[in-house]
Amino acid sequence: MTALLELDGLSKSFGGVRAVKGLSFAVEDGEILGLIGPNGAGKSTLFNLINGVFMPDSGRLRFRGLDITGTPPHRVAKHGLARTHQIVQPLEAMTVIENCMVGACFGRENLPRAQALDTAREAAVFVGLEDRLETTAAHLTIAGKKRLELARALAAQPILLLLDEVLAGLNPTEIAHMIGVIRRLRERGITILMIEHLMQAIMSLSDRIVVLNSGQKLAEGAPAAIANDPAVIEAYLGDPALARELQQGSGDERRAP
Amino acid sequence: MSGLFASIIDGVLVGSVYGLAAMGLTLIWGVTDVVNLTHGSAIVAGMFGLYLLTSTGVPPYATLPLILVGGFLVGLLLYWICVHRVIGRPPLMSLLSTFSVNLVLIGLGTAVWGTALFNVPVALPSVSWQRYTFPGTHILAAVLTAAIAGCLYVFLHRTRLGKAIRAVANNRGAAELVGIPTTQVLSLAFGLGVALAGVSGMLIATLFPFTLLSGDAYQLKSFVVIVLGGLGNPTGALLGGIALGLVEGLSTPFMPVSWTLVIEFVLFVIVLIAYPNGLLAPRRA
Amino acid sequence: MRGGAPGGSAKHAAIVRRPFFWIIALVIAAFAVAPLLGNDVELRESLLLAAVYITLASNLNIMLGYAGYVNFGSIVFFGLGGYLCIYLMGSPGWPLVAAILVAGAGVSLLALLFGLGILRLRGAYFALGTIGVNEAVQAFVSNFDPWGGSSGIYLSTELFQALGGPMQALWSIYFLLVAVMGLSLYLSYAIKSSKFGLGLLAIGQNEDAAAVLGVPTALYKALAYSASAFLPAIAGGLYFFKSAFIQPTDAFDLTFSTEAIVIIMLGGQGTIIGPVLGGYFYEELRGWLLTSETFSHFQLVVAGVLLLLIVLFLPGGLMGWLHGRWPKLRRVLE
Amino acid sequence: MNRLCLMAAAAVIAAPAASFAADNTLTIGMTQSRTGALNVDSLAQQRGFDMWRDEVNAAGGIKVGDKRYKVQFALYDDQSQGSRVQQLYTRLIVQDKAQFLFSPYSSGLTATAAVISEQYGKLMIITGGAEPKTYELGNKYLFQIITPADHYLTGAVEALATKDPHAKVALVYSDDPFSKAVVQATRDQAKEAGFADVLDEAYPPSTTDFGPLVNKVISSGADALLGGGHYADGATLARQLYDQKANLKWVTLLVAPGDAKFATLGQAALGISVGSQWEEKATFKPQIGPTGAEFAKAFKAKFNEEADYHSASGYAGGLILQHAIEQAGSLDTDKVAAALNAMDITTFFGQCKFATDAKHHGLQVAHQMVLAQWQMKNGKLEREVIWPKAAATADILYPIR
Repeated sequence: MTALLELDGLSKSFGGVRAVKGLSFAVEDGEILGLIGPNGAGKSTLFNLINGVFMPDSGRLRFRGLDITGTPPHRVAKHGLARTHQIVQPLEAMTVIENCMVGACFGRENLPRAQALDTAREAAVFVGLEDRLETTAAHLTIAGKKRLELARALAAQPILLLLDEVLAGLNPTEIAHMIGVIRRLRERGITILMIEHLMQAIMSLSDRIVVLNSGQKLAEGAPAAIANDPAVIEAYLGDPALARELQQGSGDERRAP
Repeated sequence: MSGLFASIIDGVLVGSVYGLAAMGLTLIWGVTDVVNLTHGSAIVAGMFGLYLLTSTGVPPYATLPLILVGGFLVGLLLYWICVHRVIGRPPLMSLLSTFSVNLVLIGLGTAVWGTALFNVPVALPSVSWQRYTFPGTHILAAVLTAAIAGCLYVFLHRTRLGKAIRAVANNRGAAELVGIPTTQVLSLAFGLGVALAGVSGMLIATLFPFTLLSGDAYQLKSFVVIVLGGLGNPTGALLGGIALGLVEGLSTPFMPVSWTLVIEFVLFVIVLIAYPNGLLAPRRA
Repeated sequence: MRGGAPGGSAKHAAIVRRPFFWIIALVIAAFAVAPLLGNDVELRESLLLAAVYITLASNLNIMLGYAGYVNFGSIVFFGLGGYLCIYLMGSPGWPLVAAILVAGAGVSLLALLFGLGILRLRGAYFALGTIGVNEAVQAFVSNFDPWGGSSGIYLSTELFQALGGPMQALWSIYFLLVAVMGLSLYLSYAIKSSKFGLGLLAIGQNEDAAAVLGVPTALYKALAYSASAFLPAIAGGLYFFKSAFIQPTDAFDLTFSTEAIVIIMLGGQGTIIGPVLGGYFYEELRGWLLTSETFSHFQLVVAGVLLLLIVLFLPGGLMGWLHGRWPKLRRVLE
Repeated sequence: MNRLCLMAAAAVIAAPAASFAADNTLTIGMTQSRTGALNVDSLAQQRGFDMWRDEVNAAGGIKVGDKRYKVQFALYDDQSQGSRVQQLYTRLIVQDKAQFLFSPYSSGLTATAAVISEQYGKLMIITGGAEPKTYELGNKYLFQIITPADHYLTGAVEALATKDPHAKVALVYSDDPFSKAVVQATRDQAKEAGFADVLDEAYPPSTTDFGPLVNKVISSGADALLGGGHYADGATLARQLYDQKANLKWVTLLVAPGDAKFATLGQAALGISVGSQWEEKATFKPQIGPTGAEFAKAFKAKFNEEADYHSASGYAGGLILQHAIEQAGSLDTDKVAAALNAMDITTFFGQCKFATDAKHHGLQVAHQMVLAQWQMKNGKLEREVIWPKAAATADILYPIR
C-alpha cells in the first residue's frame, strides 16, 4: 500500500487558539481510516484543512504525491477528494438528482451536464434515495439529507472520501443501512477517512484509527490496540460514557449495530 | 491655511450629524439584519416633524423628545407592517419590503406637500474666528449628537434591555435559547433606529432648508458612513460620520467640489471590500 | 459508477427540441408582430419599454435569481453601454451596430474587473457595494469632460437618416431591442440548462457547499456578472440612441435598476419566463397608473402597496404561484 | 390636505370634460411632473397652461378662419424622469391625437421630448427648457418662449458693473446641464465687464452641506457670488452664506429666489437677486392678451397663490400658440410654424421672436429677462425688479450686507 494522503506537520490557529498543532499522519490507498477524539480535538478543522476550506498556517499536504497545500476547495475536489459535512449542507431548493448532478459535474470527472445525469442517478440509488430523486432537498428527512450528503460526494467519483459524522442523529435502522453503504463503498475501492463519535461503528469499520486530542495526534494504530491504549482512555476519561463505549466497541465487532 | 482649519471644524460638526443619521440605520442592520430603505423617509419625517411642531409654537429644540418618542412609535408600526414577516429571509425580501413602504410614504408626502422647499429658521448666536463663522445651530447639533450617542452607548452596554439587544445582534438563536424575547427586542431595535433617524432629520432641518425628497441624499450618505464606521456598529457610525465630514471638509479647499462625490464613493467601495468591518474595527483573521 | 453515455448524447441533442425553446420564440414573435398589425406605434412604444425592462430583468436574473447575488446597481451596465455607444456614434461617427457591439463588449470587460472586486462581498454587503459602484461611476462620468460631464452628450437627429429617417429609425430601434430581449431570454435559458448554470444555482443555494463540491465559485460569479452586463449595455446603447441624448442622471438612475428587481420579484426569481411576465405586467401597470387621471397623483402609493403585498404574501412571484397551482407547468414553463 | 381635495375635485371634473370631444376641439398634449423632484415648478407651469385654456374656452375658443375650436388637454405624469417622456409624448401624438404639444418642465425632459415631436413632425411650444443645445440639432418645429440659458445672469453682471466695475466674482453653480450652460455664458460676460474671476466651482446637485464651499468662497476674498442651480441647493447655499457670515456684497442665484417660498429664509433671503423670466411688477405693453397686473390678479383669484415666472411662461406659451393659429387661419402644423417663424410680438410676458436660421431654429431671441431682488418693504420681504433700469421698480440694494 502506498500513502494516498500525507499530512506533514499541519498547524492552524484561530485568533490565538491553536486548533491543530503539527499534525502528521498518512491515509493509505484503499483503507478506511477512523479519526476519533473528544469534542474540540480539531477533527472538523482538520477536514477543512484537507479540502482547502482553511489554509494551514504551516505544514504540507500531499495527495497522491501532489502537494495540495493551500489549494482552494473547488480544485481539491477536482483531484478526487470529496467530503460530507457534519452539519448537512443540502442545496435546499434543488432536487436530489440536481444536488447529485452538481457533485458529478464539478467532481473528479468534471463531466459535461448531459452525462452527469446518469452518474448522479446512480449515486442517489446507491445510497438508497431511488424513490426521492425528484424531491427538493429541503423536504428530505434528516436521514435523507445525510444520505444526500453522501450521494453528492459519491457522484463526484472520488478517490478519497472524507466522512464527517455521517451516522450522527440517525436511528439504529438508518445507522445499519448507512454502515452497509460505507462497506460497499470500500468494496468499490474508495479510500475513506471518517470522523465518527459512534465508537462501536467506527471500531468495526476502520482498518486503522488515529486519535486526536487538543489538535495533536495522541495515538495511531489498529482498533484493538487503540482501545487498550492507556493514553487514549485517559483522554476520554473526561467523557466516561465515550470511554466505556470505546472499550466495548473494540471488544465485540458483532455488537456493532 | 486658516480656511482649511475652518473646513475641518465645519466637517466635524456636520459630519457628526451625518453620523447620527447613520446610527439608526446601522443599529437596525446590526440587530435585525435588515437594510432599512425607509431610512430616508424617516429622516424627512423628522424634518417635517420639526417644521409642523415649530409652526404650532413649540420651540425648535423642545421638539427633540417629541420626535424621539413619535419616531419610536412609527418605527414599531413599520416593523409590524413590513419587517416582521421578512426577518430571517434572504436580504432581497427585506430590501424590497422596506423599499415599497418607502414608495408609499414618499407618494403620500408628495400628494400632501408636494416637493416644495421648507425652512425652519433657528436663531442662535454663532462663534466667529478670523473671517470664518461657525453657526450656533451647527455647534448645538454636534453637541446634541454626542449626547445622544453617549446615551445610546450607555443604554446598549449598561442596561438589561440594551444587553438583550446586543445579544440578539450577536446571535439570535442563542439569545432565544437563553430566554430573551427576540421578537420584542427586534421590534424595539427597529423603533429605536427609526427614532434616531427622525431625530437626526430634526437636527438637520435646524441647519439647512429641506424638501420632501431630501431623504435620498442623506440615506445615501448614511450608507457611506456606516461602511466607514463598521456595519452594525452604532458608535462606529458617529466616527464614520465625522470621517465623512472630514473628507468633505478636507477635499474642498484642494480640488473642485464636484470631485468630492467621486472620492466619497470610490472610498466607499474600497473600504467595503477591504475592510468590511469598518476602518476602525480590528481586522479579524 | 461510470455514467451511461448513450442517454447523455440524446439529452445533448439540441436545446431546439425542447418545447420551451419555442415558447421563447413565440414571445419574441408576439413582440415583433403585435405593433405591426395596424401600424400601432403607441403599442410599439409601450412594448419597447417592456422589452428594455425584460432585458434588464432577465440579465439581472442571472446574478440574482441563479447565483443569489442582489445586484442593486445593475443599471450601471445600461448607463455605461449607453455612454460608450452614444460617444462612439457622436464625434468618431461610428455606425450604430458597431457602436453597440463595442459598447457591449467594453462594458462586459469592465464588469469582469468590477466583479473581481465586489464579488468578494456577500448578501446585503454586495447589494450596497453595487450601489456604491453605480454612484461612483455616475459621479465620475459627471466630471468626465470627453463625455460632456454633467451636461451629457446630444446626438444630431440627422443620425436617424442612416436608418431611413426618423420614423423608420424608431421601428429599426424597436426591432433591434426586441432582438436583444430575445437574446437575453435565450442566454438565460442556455445558462440555466448548462453546467455553468448548475454551478450558479448551487452557488445561489449554498456558496460554501458549492465550492466544496468543486464549483469554481469566484470564476463563475465573475463570469456571470460579466455576462449579465453584455446585453443590458447594448440595450442602453439603443435606448439612448433613441433618446438622442444622454446625461448622467438618466443613465445611472437607480430607480431603473430597482424596477428591474421589482419585475423579477413580480415574475418569479430564477425563472426565465418570470421576467417576461413581470416586465410586461409592470409596464402595463405603470403605464396605466401614469396616464390615469385619478391614480397618477397616487401612483407611487399604489405601486408601493402592490409590491409590499407581493413580497409578503407571494414571494415566488407569478411563476411561483402558477407552479404551485399547477405543478405540471413546471416541466413546460421554466 | 388642501392639495388632496383639489386633486380629487380635479379628477371628478376632468373625467366628463374629456368625454365630450366634439368636432370643434383642439387637443394639446403635454406631461407634468406630478411626482418627483420637478413637481413644484412643473405644477406652476401647468397652472399657467390651465388658466390659458380655461380663459380661451370661456371666450368661445380659438378662432380658425370662421370656426371656433375649444381647447382640450391630454396630460400625463412623467415622474420627473426622462425614461417615460418619449413613451408618453408618442402616446399623446398617436393615441390622443394631440395636434400641438407643450414641453415638459426642465431642459433635460424637454430635450428628450423634442426628439419625439420632431420625429412625428409635431409643433412643440417650449416654456420650461432653457438649455440652448436642443435647438442646435436641426429641428423644424420647436419654439422657445423663454430666454435661453446664456442670458440668465446677464442682467446680474450688468447691474453689478454699475456698482463695482472691478468686483471680485465667485462663480458657484450646480453641476447640471442648465446651470452649466448659464455659467458658461456668464464667465465671458463677467470677463468683458472687467470682473476678476476668483473662484469657479461646480457643486454636485445632491450637495447637502455647503459649509466647506462657503469657507472656500470666504477664503477667495470674493465680493460677489453668481450661480446656484435649482431649489433645495440654492436655498441651502443662501442660508449658509448668511449663517456663516460670508459678508458678500452681492449674490445672484438661479431659480430658487424666484419662488415665493424663498422668503421663508428670512434674513438670509435679504438682498439675494434672481434672473427672472417675468415679474409681476415688470410692465410691458401687451399687443395681445392681458397686462401683467391683470394676469397676476386673475391667477391669484383662481389658484389662491402668487403667480411665478413658470406660471407666466406657461400662460404666455398658450397665448403665443393661439395667436399663431389665428394668424395662420389653420391648424396645419407647417402653416402655424410659418406664422411663429414670422412672429415678433409683445405680451405681458415680454417680447417674443424666434431664431429662424437652420442652426438655431426656434431659439428665443427677443425675450428679455429681468433681475429681481429680495428687499425689505414695510417690514416684509418683497421681490423688486432692479434691472433693466427701464423696468425697475426699486433701486439696487448694494452692498447687501
